[in-house]
Amino acid sequence: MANLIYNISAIIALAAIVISFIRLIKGPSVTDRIVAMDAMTIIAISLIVFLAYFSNRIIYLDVAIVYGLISFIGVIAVSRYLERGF
Amino acid sequence: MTLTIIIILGVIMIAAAFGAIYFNKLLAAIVSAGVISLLASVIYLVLGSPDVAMTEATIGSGLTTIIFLFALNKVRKENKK
Amino acid sequence: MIFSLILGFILLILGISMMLTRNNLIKIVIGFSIMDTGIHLIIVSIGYIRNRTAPIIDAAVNIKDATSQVVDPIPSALVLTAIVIGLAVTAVMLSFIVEMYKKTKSLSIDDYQELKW
Amino acid sequence: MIRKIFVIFAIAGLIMMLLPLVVNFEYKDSLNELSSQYVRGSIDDLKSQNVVTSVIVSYRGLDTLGEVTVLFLATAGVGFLLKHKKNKNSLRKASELLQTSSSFLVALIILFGIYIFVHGHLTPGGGFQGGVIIASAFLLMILSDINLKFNHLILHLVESFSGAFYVVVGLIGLLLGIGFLNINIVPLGNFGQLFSAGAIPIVYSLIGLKVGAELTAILNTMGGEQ
Repeated sequence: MANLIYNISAIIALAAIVISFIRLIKGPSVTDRIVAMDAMTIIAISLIVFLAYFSNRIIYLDVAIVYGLISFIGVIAVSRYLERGF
Repeated sequence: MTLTIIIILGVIMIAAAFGAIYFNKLLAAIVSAGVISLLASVIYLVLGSPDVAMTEATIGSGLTTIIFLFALNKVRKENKK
Repeated sequence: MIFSLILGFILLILGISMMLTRNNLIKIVIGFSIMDTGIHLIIVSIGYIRNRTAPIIDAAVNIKDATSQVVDPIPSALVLTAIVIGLAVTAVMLSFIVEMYKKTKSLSIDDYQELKW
Repeated sequence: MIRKIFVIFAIAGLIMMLLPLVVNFEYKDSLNELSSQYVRGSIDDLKSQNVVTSVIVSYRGLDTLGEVTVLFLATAGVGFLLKHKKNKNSLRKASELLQTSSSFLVALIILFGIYIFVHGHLTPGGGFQGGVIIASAFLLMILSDINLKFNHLILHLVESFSGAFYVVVGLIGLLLGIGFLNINIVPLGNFGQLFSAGAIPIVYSLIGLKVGAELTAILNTMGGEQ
Protein backbone atom coordinates (compact mmCIF):
# COMPACT_ATOMS: atom_id res chain seq x y z
CA MET A 1 0.00 0.00 0.00
CA ALA A 2 2.70 2.44 1.00
CA ASN A 3 4.71 1.42 -2.04
CA LEU A 4 1.77 2.21 -4.35
CA ILE A 5 1.38 5.68 -2.83
CA TYR A 6 5.10 6.40 -3.29
CA ASN A 7 4.92 5.23 -6.92
CA ILE A 8 2.00 7.53 -7.65
CA SER A 9 3.78 10.47 -5.98
CA ALA A 10 6.92 9.87 -8.04
CA ILE A 11 4.83 9.87 -11.24
CA ILE A 12 3.24 13.17 -10.17
CA ALA A 13 6.72 14.63 -9.57
CA LEU A 14 7.79 13.51 -13.07
CA ALA A 15 4.70 15.17 -14.56
CA ALA A 16 5.53 18.37 -12.68
CA ILE A 17 9.08 18.36 -14.07
CA VAL A 18 7.72 17.95 -17.63
CA ILE A 19 5.26 20.84 -17.20
CA SER A 20 7.88 23.25 -15.85
CA PHE A 21 10.20 22.22 -18.70
CA ILE A 22 7.52 23.23 -21.21
CA ARG A 23 7.52 26.69 -19.61
CA LEU A 24 11.32 26.76 -19.94
CA ILE A 25 11.12 26.04 -23.67
CA LYS A 26 8.19 28.36 -24.42
CA GLY A 27 8.90 31.20 -21.98
CA PRO A 28 9.10 34.45 -23.92
CA SER A 29 11.36 36.31 -21.49
CA VAL A 30 14.49 35.15 -19.70
CA THR A 31 12.83 35.63 -16.31
CA ASP A 32 10.27 32.92 -17.08
CA ARG A 33 13.07 30.52 -17.92
CA ILE A 34 14.96 31.25 -14.71
CA VAL A 35 11.87 30.65 -12.56
CA ALA A 36 11.18 27.41 -14.47
CA MET A 37 14.76 26.22 -13.83
CA ASP A 38 14.39 26.97 -10.11
CA ALA A 39 11.16 24.95 -9.96
CA MET A 40 12.86 22.06 -11.79
CA THR A 41 15.64 22.07 -9.19
CA ILE A 42 13.18 21.80 -6.31
CA ILE A 43 11.30 18.93 -8.01
CA ALA A 44 14.61 17.17 -8.75
CA ILE A 45 15.36 17.21 -5.01
CA SER A 46 12.09 15.38 -4.38
CA LEU A 47 12.96 12.86 -7.11
CA ILE A 48 16.29 12.17 -5.37
CA VAL A 49 14.45 11.48 -2.10
CA PHE A 50 12.11 9.06 -3.91
CA LEU A 51 15.12 7.27 -5.42
CA ALA A 52 16.68 6.94 -1.96
CA TYR A 53 13.48 5.23 -0.85
CA PHE A 54 13.19 2.94 -3.87
CA SER A 55 16.79 1.73 -3.69
CA ASN A 56 16.73 1.50 0.12
CA ARG A 57 19.93 3.52 0.72
CA ILE A 58 19.65 6.26 3.34
CA ILE A 59 23.05 7.55 2.24
CA TYR A 60 21.66 9.07 -0.98
CA LEU A 61 20.01 11.82 1.09
CA ASP A 62 23.39 13.61 1.34
CA VAL A 63 23.11 14.40 -2.38
CA ALA A 64 19.69 15.98 -1.76
CA ILE A 65 21.15 18.19 1.00
CA VAL A 66 23.93 19.36 -1.33
CA TYR A 67 21.34 20.20 -4.00
CA GLY A 68 19.27 22.20 -1.54
CA LEU A 69 22.25 24.19 -0.28
CA ILE A 70 23.88 24.95 -3.62
CA SER A 71 21.12 25.25 -6.21
CA PHE A 72 19.77 28.67 -5.21
CA ILE A 73 23.13 30.35 -5.90
CA GLY A 74 22.68 29.88 -9.65
CA VAL A 75 19.34 31.68 -9.56
CA ILE A 76 20.85 34.54 -7.54
CA ALA A 77 23.69 34.83 -10.08
CA VAL A 78 21.31 35.08 -13.05
CA SER A 79 19.20 37.67 -11.24
CA ARG A 80 22.27 39.78 -10.44
CA TYR A 81 23.28 39.50 -14.11
CA LEU A 82 19.86 40.73 -15.21
CA GLU A 83 19.99 43.82 -13.01
CA ARG A 84 23.21 44.96 -14.73
CA GLY A 85 26.38 43.94 -13.08
CA PHE A 86 27.73 41.64 -10.37
CA MET B 1 9.92 2.76 -11.79
CA THR B 2 13.58 3.69 -12.23
CA LEU B 3 13.25 2.84 -15.93
CA THR B 4 10.37 5.34 -16.28
CA ILE B 5 12.46 8.01 -14.56
CA ILE B 6 15.39 7.44 -16.93
CA ILE B 7 13.24 7.53 -20.08
CA ILE B 8 11.29 10.70 -19.20
CA LEU B 9 14.37 12.56 -17.95
CA GLY B 10 16.26 11.45 -21.07
CA VAL B 11 13.61 12.89 -23.39
CA ILE B 12 13.72 16.18 -21.45
CA MET B 13 17.54 16.26 -21.66
CA ILE B 14 17.54 15.74 -25.45
CA ALA B 15 14.92 18.48 -25.84
CA ALA B 16 17.04 20.80 -23.70
CA ALA B 17 20.07 20.06 -25.89
CA PHE B 18 18.07 21.03 -29.00
CA GLY B 19 17.04 24.17 -27.13
CA ALA B 20 20.67 25.00 -26.40
CA ILE B 21 21.44 24.62 -30.12
CA TYR B 22 18.57 26.67 -31.53
CA PHE B 23 17.91 29.44 -28.97
CA ASN B 24 19.03 32.80 -30.29
CA LYS B 25 19.59 34.43 -26.91
CA LEU B 26 22.84 33.31 -25.28
CA LEU B 27 21.39 33.49 -21.77
CA ALA B 28 18.57 31.07 -22.68
CA ALA B 29 21.09 28.66 -24.23
CA ILE B 30 23.21 28.75 -21.06
CA VAL B 31 20.16 28.02 -18.87
CA SER B 32 19.23 25.08 -21.15
CA ALA B 33 22.74 23.63 -20.83
CA GLY B 34 22.39 23.98 -17.04
CA VAL B 35 19.19 21.93 -17.14
CA ILE B 36 21.04 19.09 -18.90
CA SER B 37 23.60 18.86 -16.08
CA LEU B 38 20.86 19.15 -13.46
CA LEU B 39 18.96 16.12 -14.74
CA ALA B 40 22.13 14.14 -15.51
CA SER B 41 22.92 14.05 -11.81
CA VAL B 42 19.57 12.34 -11.08
CA ILE B 43 20.45 9.72 -13.71
CA TYR B 44 23.87 9.14 -12.12
CA LEU B 45 22.02 8.39 -8.88
CA VAL B 46 19.90 5.77 -10.67
CA LEU B 47 23.10 4.24 -12.08
CA GLY B 48 24.43 3.75 -8.56
CA SER B 49 27.22 6.30 -8.21
CA PRO B 50 26.28 9.01 -5.66
CA ASP B 51 29.80 10.48 -5.70
CA VAL B 52 29.49 11.41 -9.36
CA ALA B 53 25.95 12.67 -8.75
CA MET B 54 27.19 15.03 -6.04
CA THR B 55 30.05 16.31 -8.21
CA GLU B 56 27.76 16.91 -11.17
CA ALA B 57 25.21 18.70 -8.97
CA THR B 58 27.77 21.11 -7.55
CA ILE B 59 30.00 21.63 -10.59
CA GLY B 60 27.82 20.97 -13.63
CA SER B 61 24.68 22.83 -12.72
CA GLY B 62 26.19 25.35 -10.30
CA LEU B 63 29.66 26.57 -11.14
CA THR B 64 29.67 26.02 -14.92
CA THR B 65 26.54 28.15 -15.39
CA ILE B 66 28.01 30.88 -13.20
CA ILE B 67 31.34 30.91 -15.05
CA PHE B 68 29.47 31.30 -18.37
CA LEU B 69 27.55 34.22 -16.86
CA PHE B 70 30.77 35.87 -15.65
CA ALA B 71 32.28 35.66 -19.15
CA LEU B 72 29.07 37.04 -20.68
CA ASN B 73 29.13 39.91 -18.17
CA LYS B 74 32.73 40.77 -19.12
CA VAL B 75 31.83 40.74 -22.81
CA ARG B 76 28.86 43.04 -22.15
CA LYS B 77 31.07 45.48 -20.21
CA GLU B 78 33.60 45.61 -23.07
CA ASN B 79 30.75 46.28 -25.46
CA LYS B 80 29.49 49.22 -23.40
CA LYS B 81 32.90 50.87 -23.09
CA MET C 1 21.88 0.27 -18.61
CA ILE C 2 21.18 0.51 -22.33
CA PHE C 3 18.90 3.56 -22.13
CA SER C 4 21.44 5.80 -20.42
CA LEU C 5 24.10 4.59 -22.89
CA ILE C 6 21.90 5.64 -25.84
CA LEU C 7 21.15 8.95 -24.08
CA GLY C 8 24.85 9.67 -23.61
CA PHE C 9 25.49 8.74 -27.26
CA ILE C 10 22.81 11.18 -28.51
CA LEU C 11 24.14 13.96 -26.26
CA LEU C 12 27.68 13.37 -27.59
CA ILE C 13 26.50 13.63 -31.21
CA LEU C 14 24.41 16.75 -30.49
CA GLY C 15 27.32 18.42 -28.69
CA ILE C 16 29.78 17.74 -31.53
CA SER C 17 27.33 18.91 -34.19
CA MET C 18 26.74 22.10 -32.14
CA MET C 19 30.51 22.69 -32.00
CA LEU C 20 30.78 22.23 -35.79
CA THR C 21 27.77 24.20 -37.02
CA ARG C 22 27.38 27.27 -34.76
CA ASN C 23 29.60 30.26 -35.34
CA ASN C 24 29.21 32.05 -32.02
CA LEU C 25 32.25 31.35 -29.81
CA ILE C 26 30.30 31.01 -26.56
CA LYS C 27 27.90 28.56 -28.22
CA ILE C 28 30.88 26.42 -29.22
CA VAL C 29 31.93 26.24 -25.56
CA ILE C 30 28.35 25.30 -24.57
CA GLY C 31 28.55 22.48 -27.12
CA PHE C 32 31.80 21.33 -25.51
CA SER C 33 30.14 21.11 -22.12
CA ILE C 34 27.16 19.15 -23.52
CA MET C 35 29.59 16.72 -25.18
CA ASP C 36 31.37 16.35 -21.82
CA THR C 37 28.12 15.35 -20.11
CA GLY C 38 27.44 12.76 -22.82
CA ILE C 39 30.85 11.12 -22.48
CA HIS C 40 30.51 10.95 -18.70
CA LEU C 41 27.09 9.28 -19.05
CA ILE C 42 28.56 6.68 -21.43
CA ILE C 43 31.43 5.83 -19.07
CA VAL C 44 29.21 5.54 -15.98
CA SER C 45 26.61 3.38 -17.70
CA ILE C 46 29.29 0.93 -18.88
CA GLY C 47 30.09 0.25 -15.21
CA TYR C 48 26.49 -0.39 -14.18
CA ILE C 49 25.38 -3.90 -13.22
CA ARG C 50 21.69 -4.79 -12.84
CA ASN C 51 20.10 -5.05 -9.37
CA ARG C 52 23.18 -3.81 -7.58
CA THR C 53 23.76 -0.77 -5.41
CA ALA C 54 26.33 1.96 -4.82
CA PRO C 55 29.89 0.94 -3.76
CA ILE C 56 29.57 2.30 -0.23
CA ILE C 57 29.75 -0.50 2.29
CA ASP C 58 27.42 0.43 5.15
CA ALA C 59 24.56 -1.34 6.92
CA ALA C 60 22.64 -1.90 3.67
CA VAL C 61 25.39 -4.10 2.18
CA ASN C 62 26.58 -7.42 3.57
CA ILE C 63 30.32 -7.09 4.25
CA LYS C 64 31.13 -10.76 3.71
CA ASP C 65 29.51 -10.82 0.28
CA ALA C 66 30.30 -7.28 -0.88
CA THR C 67 31.77 -8.09 -4.29
CA SER C 68 28.46 -9.54 -5.52
CA GLN C 69 26.36 -6.59 -4.39
CA VAL C 70 28.03 -3.38 -5.61
CA VAL C 71 28.52 -1.79 -9.04
CA ASP C 72 31.93 -1.16 -10.59
CA PRO C 73 33.78 1.61 -8.67
CA ILE C 74 36.46 2.36 -11.31
CA PRO C 75 34.29 4.28 -13.87
CA SER C 76 32.93 6.43 -11.02
CA ALA C 77 36.44 7.35 -9.94
CA LEU C 78 37.44 8.18 -13.54
CA VAL C 79 34.40 10.39 -14.16
CA LEU C 80 34.81 12.18 -10.81
CA THR C 81 38.21 13.53 -11.84
CA ALA C 82 37.09 14.21 -15.42
CA ILE C 83 34.27 16.52 -14.31
CA VAL C 84 36.61 18.73 -12.26
CA ILE C 85 39.09 18.95 -15.15
CA GLY C 86 36.20 19.84 -17.47
CA LEU C 87 35.33 22.85 -15.30
CA ALA C 88 38.95 24.07 -15.38
CA VAL C 89 39.16 23.67 -19.18
CA THR C 90 35.89 25.57 -19.63
CA ALA C 91 37.18 28.44 -17.46
CA VAL C 92 40.40 28.70 -19.51
CA MET C 93 38.49 28.65 -22.82
CA LEU C 94 36.11 31.39 -21.65
CA SER C 95 38.95 33.64 -20.53
CA PHE C 96 40.55 33.20 -23.98
CA ILE C 97 37.24 34.27 -25.53
CA VAL C 98 37.07 37.40 -23.35
CA GLU C 99 40.63 38.34 -24.36
CA MET C 100 39.84 37.78 -28.07
CA TYR C 101 36.73 39.93 -27.74
CA LYS C 102 38.82 42.75 -26.29
CA LYS C 103 41.03 42.71 -29.41
CA THR C 104 38.48 42.51 -32.23
CA LYS C 105 35.05 43.27 -30.65
CA SER C 106 33.43 40.27 -32.29
CA LEU C 107 32.12 36.92 -31.08
CA SER C 108 31.69 35.33 -34.51
CA ILE C 109 34.27 32.74 -35.46
CA ASP C 110 34.25 33.93 -39.10
CA ASP C 111 36.05 37.12 -38.08
CA TYR C 112 39.17 35.33 -36.88
CA GLN C 113 40.99 34.58 -40.12
CA GLU C 114 44.63 35.15 -39.16
CA LEU C 115 45.49 31.46 -39.02
CA LYS C 116 43.51 30.51 -42.12
CA TRP C 117 45.55 29.32 -45.10
CA MET D 1 27.78 24.83 -49.00
CA ILE D 2 31.02 22.83 -49.14
CA ARG D 3 31.36 23.43 -45.42
CA LYS D 4 27.93 21.96 -44.67
CA ILE D 5 28.71 18.83 -46.67
CA PHE D 6 31.97 18.35 -44.79
CA VAL D 7 30.19 18.78 -41.46
CA ILE D 8 27.55 16.20 -42.39
CA PHE D 9 30.27 13.76 -43.44
CA ALA D 10 32.17 14.28 -40.19
CA ILE D 11 29.10 13.66 -38.03
CA ALA D 12 28.10 10.60 -40.07
CA GLY D 13 31.62 9.19 -39.69
CA LEU D 14 31.49 9.74 -35.96
CA ILE D 15 28.14 7.96 -35.72
CA MET D 16 29.53 5.04 -37.73
CA MET D 17 32.55 4.93 -35.43
CA LEU D 18 30.60 4.92 -32.18
CA LEU D 19 27.60 2.82 -33.22
CA PRO D 20 29.25 -0.57 -32.40
CA LEU D 21 29.50 0.62 -28.78
CA VAL D 22 25.70 0.77 -28.59
CA VAL D 23 24.83 -2.19 -30.81
CA ASN D 24 27.26 -4.66 -29.28
CA PHE D 25 26.49 -3.62 -25.71
CA GLU D 26 25.92 -6.53 -23.37
CA TYR D 27 25.07 -6.50 -19.71
CA LYS D 28 27.77 -7.47 -17.27
CA ASP D 29 26.75 -9.79 -14.46
CA SER D 30 29.85 -9.76 -12.26
CA LEU D 31 32.75 -7.48 -11.42
CA ASN D 32 36.01 -8.08 -13.24
CA GLU D 33 39.21 -9.15 -11.47
CA LEU D 34 40.63 -5.67 -10.77
CA SER D 35 37.38 -4.20 -9.47
CA SER D 36 36.71 -7.05 -7.06
CA GLN D 37 40.31 -6.76 -5.83
CA TYR D 38 39.68 -3.05 -5.16
CA VAL D 39 36.42 -3.75 -3.29
CA ARG D 40 37.95 -6.48 -1.12
CA GLY D 41 41.11 -4.46 -0.50
CA SER D 42 39.12 -1.40 0.49
CA ILE D 43 37.28 -3.42 3.16
CA ASP D 44 40.16 -5.55 4.45
CA ASP D 45 43.33 -3.52 3.98
CA LEU D 46 42.24 0.13 4.06
CA LYS D 47 39.14 -0.04 6.34
CA SER D 48 37.41 2.55 4.18
CA GLN D 49 33.64 2.36 3.65
CA ASN D 50 33.55 4.31 0.39
CA VAL D 51 35.31 2.27 -2.31
CA VAL D 52 35.45 5.19 -4.78
CA THR D 53 37.37 7.24 -2.20
CA SER D 54 39.93 4.50 -1.67
CA VAL D 55 40.41 4.13 -5.44
CA ILE D 56 40.97 7.88 -5.83
CA VAL D 57 43.19 8.54 -2.80
CA SER D 58 45.11 5.32 -2.34
CA TYR D 59 45.20 3.02 -5.37
CA ARG D 60 45.26 5.79 -7.98
CA GLY D 61 46.78 8.47 -5.73
CA LEU D 62 49.43 9.52 -8.22
CA ASP D 63 46.73 10.37 -10.80
CA THR D 64 44.98 12.58 -8.26
CA LEU D 65 48.24 14.43 -7.60
CA GLY D 66 48.54 15.05 -11.34
CA GLU D 67 44.95 16.21 -11.53
CA VAL D 68 45.42 18.75 -8.73
CA THR D 69 48.46 20.01 -10.66
CA VAL D 70 46.34 20.46 -13.80
CA LEU D 71 43.81 22.44 -11.75
CA PHE D 72 46.61 24.67 -10.46
CA LEU D 73 47.83 25.26 -14.02
CA ALA D 74 44.30 26.23 -15.10
CA THR D 75 44.07 28.72 -12.24
CA ALA D 76 47.39 30.25 -13.23
CA GLY D 77 46.26 30.43 -16.85
CA VAL D 78 43.02 32.24 -16.00
CA GLY D 79 44.86 34.65 -13.71
CA PHE D 80 47.45 35.34 -16.42
CA LEU D 81 44.87 35.97 -19.16
CA LEU D 82 42.49 38.19 -17.22
CA LYS D 83 44.62 40.71 -15.41
CA HIS D 84 42.04 42.82 -13.67
CA LYS D 85 42.43 46.55 -13.59
CA LYS D 86 40.72 48.38 -10.79
CA ASN D 87 38.33 51.13 -11.72
CA LYS D 88 35.62 52.78 -9.70
CA ASN D 89 32.63 50.63 -10.48
CA SER D 90 29.16 52.09 -10.54
CA LEU D 91 27.24 48.90 -10.05
CA ARG D 92 23.92 48.57 -8.32
CA LYS D 93 24.22 47.34 -4.76
CA ALA D 94 22.72 44.01 -3.82
CA SER D 95 19.33 44.13 -2.15
CA GLU D 96 18.91 44.16 1.62
CA LEU D 97 17.44 40.63 1.55
CA LEU D 98 20.45 39.15 -0.25
CA GLN D 99 23.00 40.91 1.99
CA THR D 100 21.37 39.81 5.26
CA SER D 101 20.70 36.23 4.23
CA SER D 102 24.14 35.72 2.69
CA SER D 103 25.94 36.86 5.85
CA PHE D 104 23.88 34.25 7.69
CA LEU D 105 24.31 31.44 5.14
CA VAL D 106 28.03 31.68 4.33
CA ALA D 107 29.14 30.17 7.64
CA LEU D 108 26.65 27.32 7.32
CA ILE D 109 27.74 26.45 3.79
CA ILE D 110 31.44 26.45 4.76
CA LEU D 111 30.65 24.18 7.71
CA PHE D 112 28.81 21.78 5.40
CA GLY D 113 31.72 21.72 2.97
CA ILE D 114 34.10 20.80 5.82
CA TYR D 115 31.69 18.01 6.83
CA ILE D 116 31.68 16.68 3.27
CA PHE D 117 35.44 16.38 2.94
CA VAL D 118 36.16 15.13 6.48
CA HIS D 119 33.58 12.34 6.06
CA GLY D 120 34.84 11.45 2.58
CA HIS D 121 35.62 7.85 3.52
CA LEU D 122 32.23 7.22 5.17
CA THR D 123 29.60 8.95 3.00
CA PRO D 124 29.47 10.02 -0.66
CA GLY D 125 31.56 13.09 -1.25
CA GLY D 126 35.14 14.01 -0.64
CA GLY D 127 37.77 16.60 -1.31
CA PHE D 128 36.60 17.77 -4.72
CA GLN D 129 32.93 18.12 -3.76
CA GLY D 130 33.74 19.79 -0.42
CA GLY D 131 36.14 22.21 -2.12
CA VAL D 132 33.48 23.17 -4.65
CA ILE D 133 30.94 23.79 -1.86
CA ILE D 134 33.40 26.06 -0.01
CA ALA D 135 34.05 27.95 -3.26
CA SER D 136 30.27 28.42 -3.66
CA ALA D 137 30.14 30.02 -0.21
CA PHE D 138 32.76 32.57 -1.28
CA LEU D 139 30.85 33.04 -4.54
CA LEU D 140 27.81 34.04 -2.48
CA MET D 141 30.01 36.66 -0.79
CA ILE D 142 31.14 37.96 -4.21
CA LEU D 143 27.55 38.21 -5.41
CA SER D 144 26.22 39.99 -2.35
CA ASP D 145 28.96 42.57 -1.73
CA ILE D 146 30.23 44.69 -4.63
CA ASN D 147 33.10 46.22 -2.66
CA LEU D 148 34.51 42.91 -1.49
CA LYS D 149 38.30 42.47 -1.71
CA PHE D 150 39.80 39.07 -1.02
CA ASN D 151 43.14 38.88 0.73
CA HIS D 152 45.20 37.27 -2.02
CA LEU D 153 48.07 36.42 0.34
CA ILE D 154 45.89 34.16 2.51
CA LEU D 155 44.39 32.51 -0.59
CA HIS D 156 47.84 31.77 -2.03
CA LEU D 157 49.19 30.59 1.33
CA VAL D 158 46.32 28.11 1.86
CA GLU D 159 46.68 26.84 -1.69
CA SER D 160 50.46 26.36 -1.67
CA PHE D 161 50.68 24.93 1.85
CA SER D 162 47.97 22.33 1.24
CA GLY D 163 49.66 21.32 -2.02
CA ALA D 164 53.04 21.08 -0.33
CA PHE D 165 51.68 19.05 2.58
CA TYR D 166 50.07 16.64 0.11
CA VAL D 167 53.50 15.92 -1.39
CA VAL D 168 55.02 15.71 2.12
CA VAL D 169 52.45 13.06 3.15
CA GLY D 170 53.53 11.09 0.08
CA LEU D 171 57.23 11.51 0.89
CA ILE D 172 56.77 10.30 4.51
CA GLY D 173 55.60 6.98 3.10
CA LEU D 174 58.71 6.86 0.93
CA LEU D 175 60.87 7.65 3.98
CA LEU D 176 59.34 4.80 6.00
CA GLY D 177 59.99 2.42 3.13
CA ILE D 178 56.35 1.52 2.27
CA GLY D 179 55.97 3.47 -0.95
CA PHE D 180 54.93 6.89 -2.23
CA LEU D 181 51.46 8.08 -1.06
CA ASN D 182 50.90 4.99 1.05
CA ILE D 183 48.15 5.63 3.60
CA ASN D 184 49.53 3.26 6.24
CA ILE D 185 51.67 6.02 7.82
CA VAL D 186 48.82 6.58 10.34
CA PRO D 187 47.40 3.53 12.20
CA LEU D 188 44.21 2.14 10.66
CA GLY D 189 41.22 2.39 12.99
CA ASN D 190 38.07 0.33 13.19
CA PHE D 191 35.89 -0.10 10.12
CA GLY D 192 33.21 2.57 9.90
CA GLN D 193 34.46 5.15 12.41
CA LEU D 194 35.55 8.72 11.81
CA PHE D 195 39.20 8.13 12.73
CA SER D 196 39.77 5.18 10.45
CA ALA D 197 41.19 4.42 7.02
CA GLY D 198 44.70 5.64 7.86
CA ALA D 199 45.72 8.86 6.14
CA ILE D 200 42.69 9.08 3.80
CA PRO D 201 40.88 11.82 5.83
CA ILE D 202 44.12 13.85 6.06
CA VAL D 203 44.82 13.65 2.32
CA TYR D 204 41.20 14.39 1.40
CA SER D 205 41.10 17.42 3.73
CA LEU D 206 44.26 18.78 2.07
CA ILE D 207 42.73 18.21 -1.39
CA GLY D 208 39.54 19.94 -0.27
CA LEU D 209 41.36 23.03 0.98
CA LYS D 210 43.44 23.20 -2.21
CA VAL D 211 40.48 22.81 -4.58
CA GLY D 212 38.46 25.34 -2.58
CA ALA D 213 41.26 27.94 -2.71
CA GLU D 214 41.88 27.38 -6.44
CA LEU D 215 38.24 27.63 -7.47
CA THR D 216 37.79 30.72 -5.31
CA ALA D 217 40.75 32.28 -7.13
CA ILE D 218 39.19 31.44 -10.54
CA LEU D 219 35.80 32.87 -9.54
CA ASN D 220 37.39 35.98 -8.04
CA THR D 221 39.44 36.61 -11.19
CA MET D 222 36.52 36.11 -13.54
CA GLY D 223 33.75 37.83 -11.66
CA GLY D 224 35.10 39.86 -8.78
CA GLU D 225 36.80 43.23 -8.80
CA GLN D 226 37.30 44.55 -12.29
